[in-house]
Amino acid sequence: MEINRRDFIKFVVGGVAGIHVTPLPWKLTDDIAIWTQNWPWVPVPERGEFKEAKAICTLCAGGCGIRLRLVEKRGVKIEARDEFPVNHGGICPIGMGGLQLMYDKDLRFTSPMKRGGPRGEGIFVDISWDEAFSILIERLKELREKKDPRLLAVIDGLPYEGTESLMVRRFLQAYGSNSYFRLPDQDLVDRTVNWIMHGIKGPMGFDLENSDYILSFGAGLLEGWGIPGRVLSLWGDWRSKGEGPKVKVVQIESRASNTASKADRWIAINPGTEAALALGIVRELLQRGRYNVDFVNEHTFGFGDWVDQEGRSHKGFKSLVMEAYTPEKVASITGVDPKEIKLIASELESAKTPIALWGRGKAELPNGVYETMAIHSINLVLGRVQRPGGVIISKEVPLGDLGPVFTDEKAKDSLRQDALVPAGITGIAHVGDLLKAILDSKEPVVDTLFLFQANPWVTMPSSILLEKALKKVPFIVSFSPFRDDTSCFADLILPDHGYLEKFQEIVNPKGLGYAAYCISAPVLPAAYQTKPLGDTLIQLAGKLGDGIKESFPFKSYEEALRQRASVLFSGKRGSIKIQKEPPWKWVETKDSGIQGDDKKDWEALLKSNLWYLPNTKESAYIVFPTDSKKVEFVSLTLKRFKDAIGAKSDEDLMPHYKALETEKAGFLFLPYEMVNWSSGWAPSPPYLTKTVFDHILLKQDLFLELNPRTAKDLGVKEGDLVEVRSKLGALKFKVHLSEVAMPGVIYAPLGFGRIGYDEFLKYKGVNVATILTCQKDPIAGTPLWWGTKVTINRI
Amino acid sequence: MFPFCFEWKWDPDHFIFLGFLYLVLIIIGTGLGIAFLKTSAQVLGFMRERHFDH
Amino acid sequence: MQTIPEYLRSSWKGWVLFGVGFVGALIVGWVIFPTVLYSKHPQPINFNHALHMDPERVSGIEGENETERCLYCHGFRADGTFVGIPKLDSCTECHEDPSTPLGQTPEEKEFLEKYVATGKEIPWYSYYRQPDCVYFSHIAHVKMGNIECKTCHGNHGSLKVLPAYQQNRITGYSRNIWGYRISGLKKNTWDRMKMDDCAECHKKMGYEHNNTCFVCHK
Amino acid sequence: MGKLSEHKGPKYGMVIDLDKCTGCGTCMVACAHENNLSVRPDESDIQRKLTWMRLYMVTNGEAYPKTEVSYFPRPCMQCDHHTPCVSVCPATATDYDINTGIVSQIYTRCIGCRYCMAACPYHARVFNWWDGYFPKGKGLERYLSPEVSVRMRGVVEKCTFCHHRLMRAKTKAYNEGRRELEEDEYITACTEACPANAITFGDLNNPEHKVSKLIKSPYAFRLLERLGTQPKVYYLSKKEWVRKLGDNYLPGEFKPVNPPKA
Amino acid sequence: MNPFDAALFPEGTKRCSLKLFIAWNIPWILLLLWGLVGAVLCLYKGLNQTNMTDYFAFALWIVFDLAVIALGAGAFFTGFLTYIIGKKELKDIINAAVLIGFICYSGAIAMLGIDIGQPLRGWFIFWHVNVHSMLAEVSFCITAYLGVLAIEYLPIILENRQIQRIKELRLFGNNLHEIMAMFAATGTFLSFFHQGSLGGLFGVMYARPFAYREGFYVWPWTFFLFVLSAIAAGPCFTILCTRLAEFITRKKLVPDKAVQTLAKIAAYLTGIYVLLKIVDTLVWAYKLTPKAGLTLMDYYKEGPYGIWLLIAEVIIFGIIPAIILLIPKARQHPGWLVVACLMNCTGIVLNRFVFTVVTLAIPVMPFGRFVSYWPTWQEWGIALALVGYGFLLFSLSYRYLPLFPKERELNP
Repeated sequence: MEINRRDFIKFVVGGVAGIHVTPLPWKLTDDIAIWTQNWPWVPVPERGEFKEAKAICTLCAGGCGIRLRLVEKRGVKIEARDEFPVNHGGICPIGMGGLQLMYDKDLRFTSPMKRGGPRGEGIFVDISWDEAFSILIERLKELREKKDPRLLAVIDGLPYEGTESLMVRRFLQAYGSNSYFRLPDQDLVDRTVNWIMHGIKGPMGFDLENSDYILSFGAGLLEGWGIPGRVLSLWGDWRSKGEGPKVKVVQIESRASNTASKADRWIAINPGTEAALALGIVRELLQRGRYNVDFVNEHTFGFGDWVDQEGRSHKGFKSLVMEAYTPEKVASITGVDPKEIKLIASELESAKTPIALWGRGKAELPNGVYETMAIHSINLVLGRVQRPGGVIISKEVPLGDLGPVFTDEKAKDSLRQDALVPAGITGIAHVGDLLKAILDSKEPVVDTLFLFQANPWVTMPSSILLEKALKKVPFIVSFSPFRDDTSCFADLILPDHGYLEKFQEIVNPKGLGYAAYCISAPVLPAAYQTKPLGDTLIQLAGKLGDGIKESFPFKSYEEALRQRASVLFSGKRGSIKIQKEPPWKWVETKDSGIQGDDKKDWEALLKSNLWYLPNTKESAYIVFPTDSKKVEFVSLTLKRFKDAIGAKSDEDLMPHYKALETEKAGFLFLPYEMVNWSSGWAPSPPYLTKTVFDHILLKQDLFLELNPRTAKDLGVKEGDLVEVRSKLGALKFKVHLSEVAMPGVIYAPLGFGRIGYDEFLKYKGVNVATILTCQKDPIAGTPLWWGTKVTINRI
Repeated sequence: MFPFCFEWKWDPDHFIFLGFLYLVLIIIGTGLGIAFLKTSAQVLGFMRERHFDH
Repeated sequence: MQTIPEYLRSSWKGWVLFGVGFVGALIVGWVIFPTVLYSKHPQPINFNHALHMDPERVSGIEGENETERCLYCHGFRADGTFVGIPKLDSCTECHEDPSTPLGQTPEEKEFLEKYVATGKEIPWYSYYRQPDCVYFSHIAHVKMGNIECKTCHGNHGSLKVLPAYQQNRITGYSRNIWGYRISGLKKNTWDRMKMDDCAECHKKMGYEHNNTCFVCHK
Repeated sequence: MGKLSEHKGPKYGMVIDLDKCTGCGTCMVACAHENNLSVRPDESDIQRKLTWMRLYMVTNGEAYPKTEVSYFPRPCMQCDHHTPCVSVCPATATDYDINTGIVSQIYTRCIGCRYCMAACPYHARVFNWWDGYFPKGKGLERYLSPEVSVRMRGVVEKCTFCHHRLMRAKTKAYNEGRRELEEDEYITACTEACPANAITFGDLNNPEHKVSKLIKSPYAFRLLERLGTQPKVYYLSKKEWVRKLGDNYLPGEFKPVNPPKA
Repeated sequence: MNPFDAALFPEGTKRCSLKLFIAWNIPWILLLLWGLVGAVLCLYKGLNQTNMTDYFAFALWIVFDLAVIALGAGAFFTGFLTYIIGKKELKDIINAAVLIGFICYSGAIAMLGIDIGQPLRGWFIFWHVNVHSMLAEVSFCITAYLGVLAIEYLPIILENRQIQRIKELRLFGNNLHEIMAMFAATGTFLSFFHQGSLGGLFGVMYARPFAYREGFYVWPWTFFLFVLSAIAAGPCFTILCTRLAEFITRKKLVPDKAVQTLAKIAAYLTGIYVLLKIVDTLVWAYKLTPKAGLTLMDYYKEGPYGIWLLIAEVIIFGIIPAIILLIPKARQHPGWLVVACLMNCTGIVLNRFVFTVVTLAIPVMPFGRFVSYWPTWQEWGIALALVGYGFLLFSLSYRYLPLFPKERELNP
């Protein structure tokens, strides 16, 4: 029987009718919907047992205590530790996002690599650790045998007192080079001031936990100053005490930053004139005679006029201040009303434990030494040194050293010669010096350059020069775990573990008010083919042989750490267990928790992650190891280096204000820092891009912050595209009008315009540091960021 | 949607809302049904087809 | 033949074809579809629940009732979360001792060689894994609600042989979620594990307020 | 939609002290991490930025140097009365949980019609315009928490007061044979993270809890209170200009609080 | 000579050549294709293909949906007048009205299918319905009503000359036609509710002072205003379409009596609507807005959307067309009639636009920011495809179906 079209239609109709009385259409509809609920390309987080691990955070030199939430071996969340005295429950956005930095493959160097493209492009090809080592060893051997060992240079951004940094310096010394360069930060300036005023070679601390009046000269307390976790949580405490805050914060700054807005009072000041205001305040105190006379008389030198050995009489600090810093004069310099100065003075008087703070922004950009001295002199005349709530100048952590360095003949010979790039009186040379030398000198100053946690691309001014300079360096090796901007110029990568994957330590967390040592064991298995820096150095030394090998007798980095710690234990001072009584209570710890058994103590230390030594009333006043055995308003130390620092008058030995010389024309261009954006070596975790306002960064455009009045003069509107040109170069910005900015001054945030890392950070905005002109501090040799004049043109 | 779904509540809101909905669907359904049955009846000749004028 | 009117003949043939289509569709929908929809996966090795649930034959497995014996391996962690399918180490707790009867049957041999020796976890298929959007608290049901395991898991504990795991090709769900009857109808509480089943039970047990979304979804 | 009068269970709420808030954004990062938020290469577009906790920057509008800046951290308000989003959702994908007062959002139920977003005046709801950004082999999925399901594209998501943390706490309590939770056993990720302790979280139905005490302060207020959404998120600020920004006022309507004499 | 598809034409009507017909449809097909590309992109890649944002959760498509559904109201209302009230003369225009309705609704629903983020789960609206949601009500009614429209459209298709020759289908068509009143009634009921609910959609958003309205029981005033505006504009749109068809085909297709009946009814409805709209606006401006701490002008202080919108909507495109239509002389004048209808429809579209886009554009939080939005080519494509689809289907129906029963007598 033949089937015509109409029959077939009947068949189909029958089929359609039939299928609807089966589960097929209905279940399919359901299943397809369920499919959309479980799309295979949407990740399903692996389940497993929840665990918790304690560690510290070393993304900055803060050493905050953190708790890591794990699923099996996978880290899923970071929390702050409330019981950890350093940050007492506080944590900053960068630390909070830390896990992303561990796992994001494109942020990391996932294995040893060598350059696979033109310099600066950041194109690398994977190689084995063996290959990486052999390439480097060969080069270093040849350099050492055939050329000058001093041509091996190091840029070191590791915390200065840390074991890793010690190992780096030891390696360099054993190798026979003295080409060691640091990334200057406020810590270096503090150490300098501590040395020339108190005779102490060590960091300074601020006992903020006990301060009741905080006079901050531009310290970005809410922009990431010191240990952000600590300061932010302190801020909360300051604001929660009863009706109205008991702790008063006065912010002196040119911009209405978060700190300025959230402080009890904000004093707008002409940028760069903080020293003048400080000394104006000192004068007011002296005038009223409301300063700590006992302290000044017993413990300071050079306050009054003085006579030197030759019998020549000199002007002292007091007369200097009384003459040069009259309210009117100060007002004209700083733009601060004399009434304001008087008010501050009275507040200082009435406060029990006031403190004057310095260190702009995150305190990663150094102030001038004289400026720091000037601000600190407020603390001095009030006797706020080694006092509860005051400035702490001696925070020695009795860690052991790494034993003698074996410098073989070769090393001795080359070390006998002076450094290719001379250091200043502090004995520490800076990246800037190196770059200048590379660009200026005829014969090579560097053959092989090591980078340790160093990213001058964003952390030093005028970094536009960096590219030019690095191009002239034959061979660059980076030990960074991250694809940071500067590492993009490297030829060879020996990647370090991520911070949570290795032993971490911080000796004396930034600006902490007491001696402390934070250390933690690895809490995450290495995500990629990396090696802890310490071990890399040990193996490198071993392969190089000679004195270098002998200088590294350790099996592992951990062993080196334990060797140093054992001395700490033997000292029996301080505590390796976190007591109920917080460390800032100025009482001796009853039980140190040290049992005298290195193994047990080590484990105990790794459990608490902290050793600390509280200050005590006894340690309040000490004999200062200066020439005069006193705190020196007139620094005899500086006097010794008179010529080196070009000191002509007595003034140059004392805290004083000197205007930065800048071009007359143009607008002052000031960088500012953000607590929710890294302007240092560590990348900003991708999540932080969610916290950046669209009047700071929009798509690829960074915004220039200027006052509407300034904009009127310039004839620019919100959102206009402008070119900002300094004598070093030009950058493009969008304009954001805001009353936050001081009229006549323009501001832009640091830390953008990255050329390294991955799509979350790369090429977003511009790097302000590149075009900032820098001047050298006469004493510390550190750069001064605050004197850049620019012209602005609409485009 | 149906009384046997656990989300169903025996409250006026559900009654009114879905009651009307089902009513409408039933009306439409019966309408179509009537037309279909009539047609098949007429096709099979059990029923004379009326002439329809526009 | 010729006597039959045209329209009847045509429609007679038509109706037959209609019927053929109809019946064919029924077969496709009820018989072929279910077999095509699910893919079968045998478990990596066989595990004899029946044996392990029997205190007489296996020393160490404690517990008054079945549920307690289940919990012996499928227990709770300190934070109250459910262990689920135990890790290798909880097997080796008992089976590290060579004297314990093991290595006789081929499965046991394989277990020893492939997993215990290498320390590799056994890649079990989970019959009862709910999708990621579901949050199910075993402790709330077993400890606080005193619900027996078999209420949802049926006779799984008394199986000698692990059945093949069946997975829905479209959704990736285990077949146990929709249930083995393609009609979706169920006789026992453990025949199905869809949202309505949870809700139904909550209602029956007087926990209707637990039918709010966030109680079971994350 | 249950009314609170119907049950005596807890009613979780939050108090944010704006004078303590430093605008650091740690809450946003903590929230994103805790809740498996996807982060895209560009997050600068506020209109498509995925974030459950959003920080709003406000200024007092004064000219330099009287300028002042402050911040409004804005989670989901968990509106208590006739929750605007809940009543409009056609598919019951979002609901008011009578056990906790938390407004739930079920991603696998949501069909992405976005009516709830239109109904919410706080912009607390965000839409997944893309599938989560987890490129193959990049490792971004390695820090995802199994306590929160990852969203697919085309659905709306919002702050849930970290509901999974409540479940975590309950599970633990059950293991210890408890049904009741202590005050600090369940707090949201932002509460825990805030370095300045500006955020307080707890049960508004429990007079013992800190939040219940804090909301009695004369300085306490809620966003857009007069619309009648009855948010369970309260703000505290001693600054008049900040409080004034909490709602719309006709000239002369805003009544400043004169601080109580000590 | 006859075109080669002449066999399909309605009895005794003349149609243009097939070539010309195809040429005429090319632009509409192109529009459709454009929309198709956009649709595929949106479905495959997701809504990131649009410029919609978290602030503009509803945008171009919803405006189109609302507009089109309002204008499509001619179908149910004419049906209501024809079959329920029994206005016989409207039989001559009902087919066209039904077709327009069908086009509008099918188009709108197709667009909604793309607009939601998870189309494959769309049926959750029905399965897991939240009966308190206006949107649920809308979805239920428009889907059901689309069914009704299909049933109303089906007989017209079946009246095609060739199909008529198949006995079963012819009979089926006739039988459907007989009980059309029943469907018309159902359609009326459904339409009334979803037209209203579309208004309710916005009126209930009490946290959006710009859209919020008080109301009666669960229905805000916008519910009733939308119904009114729809049945006022629907007929006008039907008139416009038929007039356009007549203009293009250069034939008289609909007797004036039918048109005038519609126009007259539209006139009164428009009048009432505008009146109520004005009352509503005053209440909103002087009662509700201050209650939210705002003044009327606060709504319009930012962005391109100024107070002119209100003036345009209520006065220019509301009062004026109402007046024109209400003057018998004017509405009998073909030119004025078209102008009035055009303005009336514009007013309604404007109204829908304001409720959708402007509502969302205006920030509620004091520190919120005004944001603007412009659709992508994908959005435009999908929206315009609706127009193409409309023209195409109308043209086809006109060519092959007895869309206008009186065509023969009017063009002997």
